Amino acid sequence: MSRSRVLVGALLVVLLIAPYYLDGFWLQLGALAMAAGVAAIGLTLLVGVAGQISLAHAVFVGIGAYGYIVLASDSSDLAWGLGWPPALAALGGIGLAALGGLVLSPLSGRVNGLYLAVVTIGLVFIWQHVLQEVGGISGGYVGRSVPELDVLGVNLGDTEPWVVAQVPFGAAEKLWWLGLLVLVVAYVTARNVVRGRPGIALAMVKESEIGASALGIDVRRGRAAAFFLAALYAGAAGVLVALTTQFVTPQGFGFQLSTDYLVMIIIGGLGSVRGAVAGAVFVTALPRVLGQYADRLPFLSQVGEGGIDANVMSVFIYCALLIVVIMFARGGLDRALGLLAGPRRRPAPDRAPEPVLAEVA
Amino acid sequence: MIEVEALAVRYGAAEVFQDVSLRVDDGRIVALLGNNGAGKTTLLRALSGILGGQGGRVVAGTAHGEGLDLTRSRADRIVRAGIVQVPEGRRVFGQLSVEDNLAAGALSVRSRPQARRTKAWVHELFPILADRAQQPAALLSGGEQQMLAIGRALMSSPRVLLMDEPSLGIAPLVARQIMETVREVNHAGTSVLLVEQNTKLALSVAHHAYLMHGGAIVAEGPADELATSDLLLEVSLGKHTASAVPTGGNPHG
Amino acid sequence: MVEPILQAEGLTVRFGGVVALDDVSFAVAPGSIHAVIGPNGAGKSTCFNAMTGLYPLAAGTVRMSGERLDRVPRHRIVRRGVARTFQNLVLPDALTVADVLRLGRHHRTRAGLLATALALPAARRERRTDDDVVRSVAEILGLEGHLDDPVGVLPYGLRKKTEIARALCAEPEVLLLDEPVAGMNDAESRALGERIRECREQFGLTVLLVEHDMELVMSLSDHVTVLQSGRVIADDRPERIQQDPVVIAAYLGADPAEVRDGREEVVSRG
Amino acid sequence: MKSFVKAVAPALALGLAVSACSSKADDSSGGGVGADGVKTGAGVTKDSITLAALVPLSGPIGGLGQDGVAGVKLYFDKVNADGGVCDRTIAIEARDNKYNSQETMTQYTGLSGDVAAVANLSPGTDAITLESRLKKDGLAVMAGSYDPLLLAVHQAFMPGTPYDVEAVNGISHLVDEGTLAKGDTIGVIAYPNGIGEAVTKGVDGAAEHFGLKVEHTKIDSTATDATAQVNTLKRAGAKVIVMGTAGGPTVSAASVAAASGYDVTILATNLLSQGDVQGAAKEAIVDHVLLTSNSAPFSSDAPAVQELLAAWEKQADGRPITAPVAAGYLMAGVLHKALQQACDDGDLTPQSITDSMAKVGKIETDGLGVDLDYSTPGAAPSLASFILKPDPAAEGGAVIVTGPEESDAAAAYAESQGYVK
Amino acid sequence: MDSLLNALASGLSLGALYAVMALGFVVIYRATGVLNFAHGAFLLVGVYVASVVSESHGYLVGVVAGLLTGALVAVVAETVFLRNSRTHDHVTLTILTLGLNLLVVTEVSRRIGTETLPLRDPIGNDVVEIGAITMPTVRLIALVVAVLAITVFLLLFRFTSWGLAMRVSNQDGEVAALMGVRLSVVSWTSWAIGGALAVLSGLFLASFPTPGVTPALADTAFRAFPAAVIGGLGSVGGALVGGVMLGMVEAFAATYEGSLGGWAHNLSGISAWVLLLVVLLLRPQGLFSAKQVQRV
Repeated sequence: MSRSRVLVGALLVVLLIAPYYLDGFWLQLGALAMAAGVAAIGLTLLVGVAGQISLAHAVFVGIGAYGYIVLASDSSDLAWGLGWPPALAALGGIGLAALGGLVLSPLSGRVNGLYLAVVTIGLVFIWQHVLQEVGGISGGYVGRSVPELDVLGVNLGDTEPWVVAQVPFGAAEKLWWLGLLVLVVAYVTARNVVRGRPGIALAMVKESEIGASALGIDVRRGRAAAFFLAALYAGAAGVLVALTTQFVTPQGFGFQLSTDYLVMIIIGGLGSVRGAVAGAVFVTALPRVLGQYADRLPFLSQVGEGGIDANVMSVFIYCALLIVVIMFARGGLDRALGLLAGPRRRPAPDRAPEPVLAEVA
Repeated sequence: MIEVEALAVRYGAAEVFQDVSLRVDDGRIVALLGNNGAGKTTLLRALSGILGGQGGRVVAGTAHGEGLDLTRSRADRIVRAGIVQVPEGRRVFGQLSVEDNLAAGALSVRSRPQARRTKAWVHELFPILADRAQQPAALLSGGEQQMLAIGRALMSSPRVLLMDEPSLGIAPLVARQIMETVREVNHAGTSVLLVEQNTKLALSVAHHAYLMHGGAIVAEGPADELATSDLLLEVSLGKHTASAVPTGGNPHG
Repeated sequence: MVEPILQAEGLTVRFGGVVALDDVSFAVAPGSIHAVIGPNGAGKSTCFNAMTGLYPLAAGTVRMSGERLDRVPRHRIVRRGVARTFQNLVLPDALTVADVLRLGRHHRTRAGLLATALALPAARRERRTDDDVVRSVAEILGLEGHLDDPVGVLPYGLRKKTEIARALCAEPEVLLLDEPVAGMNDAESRALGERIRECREQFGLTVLLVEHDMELVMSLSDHVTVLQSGRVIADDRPERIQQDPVVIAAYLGADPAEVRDGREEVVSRG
Repeated sequence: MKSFVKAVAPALALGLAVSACSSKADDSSGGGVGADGVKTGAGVTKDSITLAALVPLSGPIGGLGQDGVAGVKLYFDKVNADGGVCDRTIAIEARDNKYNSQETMTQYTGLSGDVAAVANLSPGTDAITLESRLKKDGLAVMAGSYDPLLLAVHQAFMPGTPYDVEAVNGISHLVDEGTLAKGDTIGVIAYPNGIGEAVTKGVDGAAEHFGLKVEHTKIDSTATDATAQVNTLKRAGAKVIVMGTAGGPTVSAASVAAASGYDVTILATNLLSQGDVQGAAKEAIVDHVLLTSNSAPFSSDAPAVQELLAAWEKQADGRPITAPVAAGYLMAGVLHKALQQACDDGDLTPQSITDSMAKVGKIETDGLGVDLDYSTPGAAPSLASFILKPDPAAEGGAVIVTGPEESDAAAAYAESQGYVK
Repeated sequence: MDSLLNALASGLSLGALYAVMALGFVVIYRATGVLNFAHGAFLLVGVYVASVVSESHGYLVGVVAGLLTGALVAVVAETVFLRNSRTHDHVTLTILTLGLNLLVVTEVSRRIGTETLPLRDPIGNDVVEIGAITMPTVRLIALVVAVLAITVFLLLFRFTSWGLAMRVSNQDGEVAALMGVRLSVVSWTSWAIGGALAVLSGLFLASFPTPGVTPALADTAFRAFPAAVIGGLGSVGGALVGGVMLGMVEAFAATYEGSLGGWAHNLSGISAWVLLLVVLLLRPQGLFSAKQVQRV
């Protein structure tokens, strides 16, 4: 058994038993980080593997979240719903997000690079506008509460707490496990895709569209597939986010969230699945944990005194770390994880791209 | 003048050449011959200070020219010192007008009157550039683009001109015309390092020539002597067994 | 002459004000190794790119076994049995050699997102078949020891081989090699030439290659087409090409007027 | 994969065994009874009561939260100096929610077990997002918003009159003084969110009451230039424009009105800062704007206001006092009453503090704000408003015109909306 | 008719400001290939400094200080952070600017607090009336200054050696270096200009009839994104057209959204993005960028 397997196994065990020890804040943070990890995995497939920069990821996460709510809720005078069984609704939410990805995928076939980045920013604003306007479905600016998940009669919310080994298991504990399960599935499937036929084809598309088409890869279809897949993962993450926060509002799925995801995969190391997860943990947990503990730092003023307090300092520290990682850690967190797992693979050198058709007269 | 001693260059893991030595004395035209892939272009990149742009680096040896250590100088310093390159494949600024292309060549020149004089001279050398001054360079034919590329380099009144394959992809007649201009430029006091595949053309104007093959200089001599060398034909057409050609083999593989 | 497997007729390509290919025609006999040579800038790679649909043709046709290839979308050309390599490497550095070779199998496999993500039996079966092909091709080219290395860390010569191997994994009828030995030393070039010949035998391939290593071309190919300034100036067996005054002139840069007679001769022969 | 399972399985079994010693297993999170006989719950120890402030503390609107917390602290510093509540000192635990309700959720989870109440939640509407959690935890929240939707959240306490009722009071005042008459048109410029929708509703209600016509426009909540909206309303002949926005668009609307010679009264809720009133648009604001407000301007001579100003001056190192400081101070004052009541009842658990809000009856604010009454859950704590007018020379940039008063129209409107129970 | 003319006038003046901002954005993009997410930070820090300095030293000194600060911060961003990064990947560097933006906006916001800082421009709330059109004098001056700034920039770009160096570096950096152009100088001067242009537009966006300097100003820089992209990121002229188009569309949407029915409520807020989406679907490279010949 290789060192990395042992490490991953140990990590999984720790994560499995963690709910026995952690309190609500950490459980929720963990569930959010795992949801972010799922979304980041999707985005790294799109940006890192297929080479399409999208800032619309929050839209698909949002579709997943709102999709679940609308499908699972009963109609009320406040907002419309279909009252599906929650488990089905969860799948429905994911499906809707994937469908959204498919519908928008022609955009990615047509628009490239940083143009795609900007136009996808637009999608986020348009999406938020729509959420505000269709109050009968989305709950408008106020938002909507999220029905508890229920899988084949097993309640995953607070209404029917479990007692596992004398520890009461409420929604937070159960959702930690659910998040972990979804994350592991997302991780394994994404690894399969990246290493399998579609993944290597997308890597080739990213390297060179012409080179890819010479190998029989339909570039447009490949890109559309990447968009679809990214949206699918985003949808799953959206359902998790909704379940974790128990209430969603339009502002929760805005530009900020999209950039957060992009930051996650960049500092995680573009194209790396495990890097995406590491990045998700970094971005989700760091500012909040800093916010909790930064007030122990010396020389800081108290909140309301007008100086630099712990909260502002935590933003500074976060930014500084982000900048340092981007500037100096080539390969991102993935590289660091690789060193941890033992030096098995040599990293690819940072080579300047070689122009191909040098002979263009 | 330019003096290269035992220079070796690598791109990442790939060695392009090792141990190349040559010199270009003032007032001379020196031809550097050899097949595609021999490393000639890389040598010129090294002399112009743009090797790093594509991840190349000097691993051994020295290169000096016009009082500068060329392996350690920035590209703009080298240009200001008077060593200017006409890059392979012309690489004119296609969307800019012919006139702007020439103006770009004079960016390193401080004195306006001097730039104006040089421009008049360039127009004299290549009247077509005056006729087409306002046209986008992309619309020129291959030969005209080559003239523009040379004219552009001349705008900074170089002391040494590094020319990379000026005959590439150009009708032979035009190529000869260009060689005539090279001779004229040389008469005006600029020394020239001429990299060429078109051996005969190059040797027709050069004073001295080097033959590069497989990453090393395999022959050198006065141009007329080298022109009659068997080695030249062998290298060009692969007529003979390799034994005649000492290769600078790459160690990997 | 036998029916050509690949045939270019009147290919013309223009870039802006530059005519890169001017009415280029030649035919490749099945099972042959056919070389396209010419001085730098003669239009060899342009010719390749035009034939594989990368550049729009201003005029002319390309036929594969009699069928038009120039109207086939780029990504379907490989399905018609034409695989190619590029002059400058087009390799995603982060992939392993094995992955790169599997890329060559893309058009012969089906596994979609779902099957791959869930590692369904069909996908795994396909992968096993792929791996067999990949391994055997890797063995032929001496890459078997590097299958798990990221291609980006390999030395240039091996990366070059990886590209050729990838094209071979596509199991093409015609293999287009754009400067396969550029950047290799003589021993490596000769060895690779041998490999190419072996592949031809083993897979019944037709090989069309652009190359500037004359020694390799002359020893390897059955037929040579010479381009200069975007035109065909000679088209013959290698030993005759070596004697051809027009070709010698083209390479050494003689005055065209001096060899005008010779050229006429070549053209009439062609 | 198999070897992987092999590695995980035994470790997992071990983990489960270990988990029996989890600290959570015997967690009876119920608090207890202190030596002084007071029942305690989350956030209360024998010598301290911890309250939360959940507000934006960094980023573009971080200043808002910072000042809000400063106001809360200012009040409780005074309380602590007087011996605290129930012989316990009050501590404030402030958390940054970055003005994002998802973040509010996360931070709330971290705070909920450790605090006795939330002394300042901003944006206040996040109480709606937290509703089910608040109910579960029994926590009282002082919500820094006057959005009428908050009335439905019985754990949340709005420190004043709902926006829509404020708008009705304002329009009523304009009718009283003759600016508006039956048949006139009122324009609305509203954000597409809380304040905007509430004000729109209030204007519609008032229009019905007084027989006025209404012209609606919207403005993006990130926009500060109301030129297009004002031009539209000018075209519609609106005599009064009611702003359902923050201060920025109000200043812009006044400027545009002044610039285009549009004789209109702009009625806004009091969200102008002193900088707004003293800036380039000074004259435009003075000429056109009328404010409705839940709190007194700093120019008021009410004793509570003077006390606040004096306390601030002592602490603030020369920083100017702002509206969020006063709001925080006021909310702290309200919560203080409830804490006192809970202490008197011998029960400082969160639910008891929440229930105490209803028990304290009418809360006099001594002129700091409108008087409040939380005795009926779901009812508006107040229906009265101050009417202010901007005055660049005055402290805080505004002076009182009338009030606080409750108009008949407001009473009727509140009745129709079910704000009175 | 009046409202149409007024919408036109207000759209034009706003559009000119967007164009100035987009121009700065494009200049930076052309120089470094980076989508500068820190544009809002440059704008905010410059306008903040202008406000603070103008309080003690008068408006003009404040403006100059603000412009210099914007330029300086931009230069620091380029020379200290971007240039020293180990990676040269444009996407990664784009994310780096996102981090810088957060850092700067957080600090400046903290300093501004809840106050709206006035800019103390001497024009104040004067208005001009031209026929049926009434517009704030500041907006008219904004239009003039924007046109002037753009003209000066274009003249510099077209007729000076700096402009030529910039143009050739953009087309072929390596050959530019062979012509003796110092690419690093071209790069930082471009950032300096980009930063100053951001502040220039910001100064007007914070003047009458908007209330003054608030942290939310940083968000207005987002308007530059669609404006720059509509025109085509690589095109200086495109940025102008994009900016003006955007200003117009926004003004018209705001003026007429009321008559479009319920769904169009607040359409003006996203009109820029809708326009962008439509333009890019029709022309994926923007309106004015030449489609680049693709190299394999």
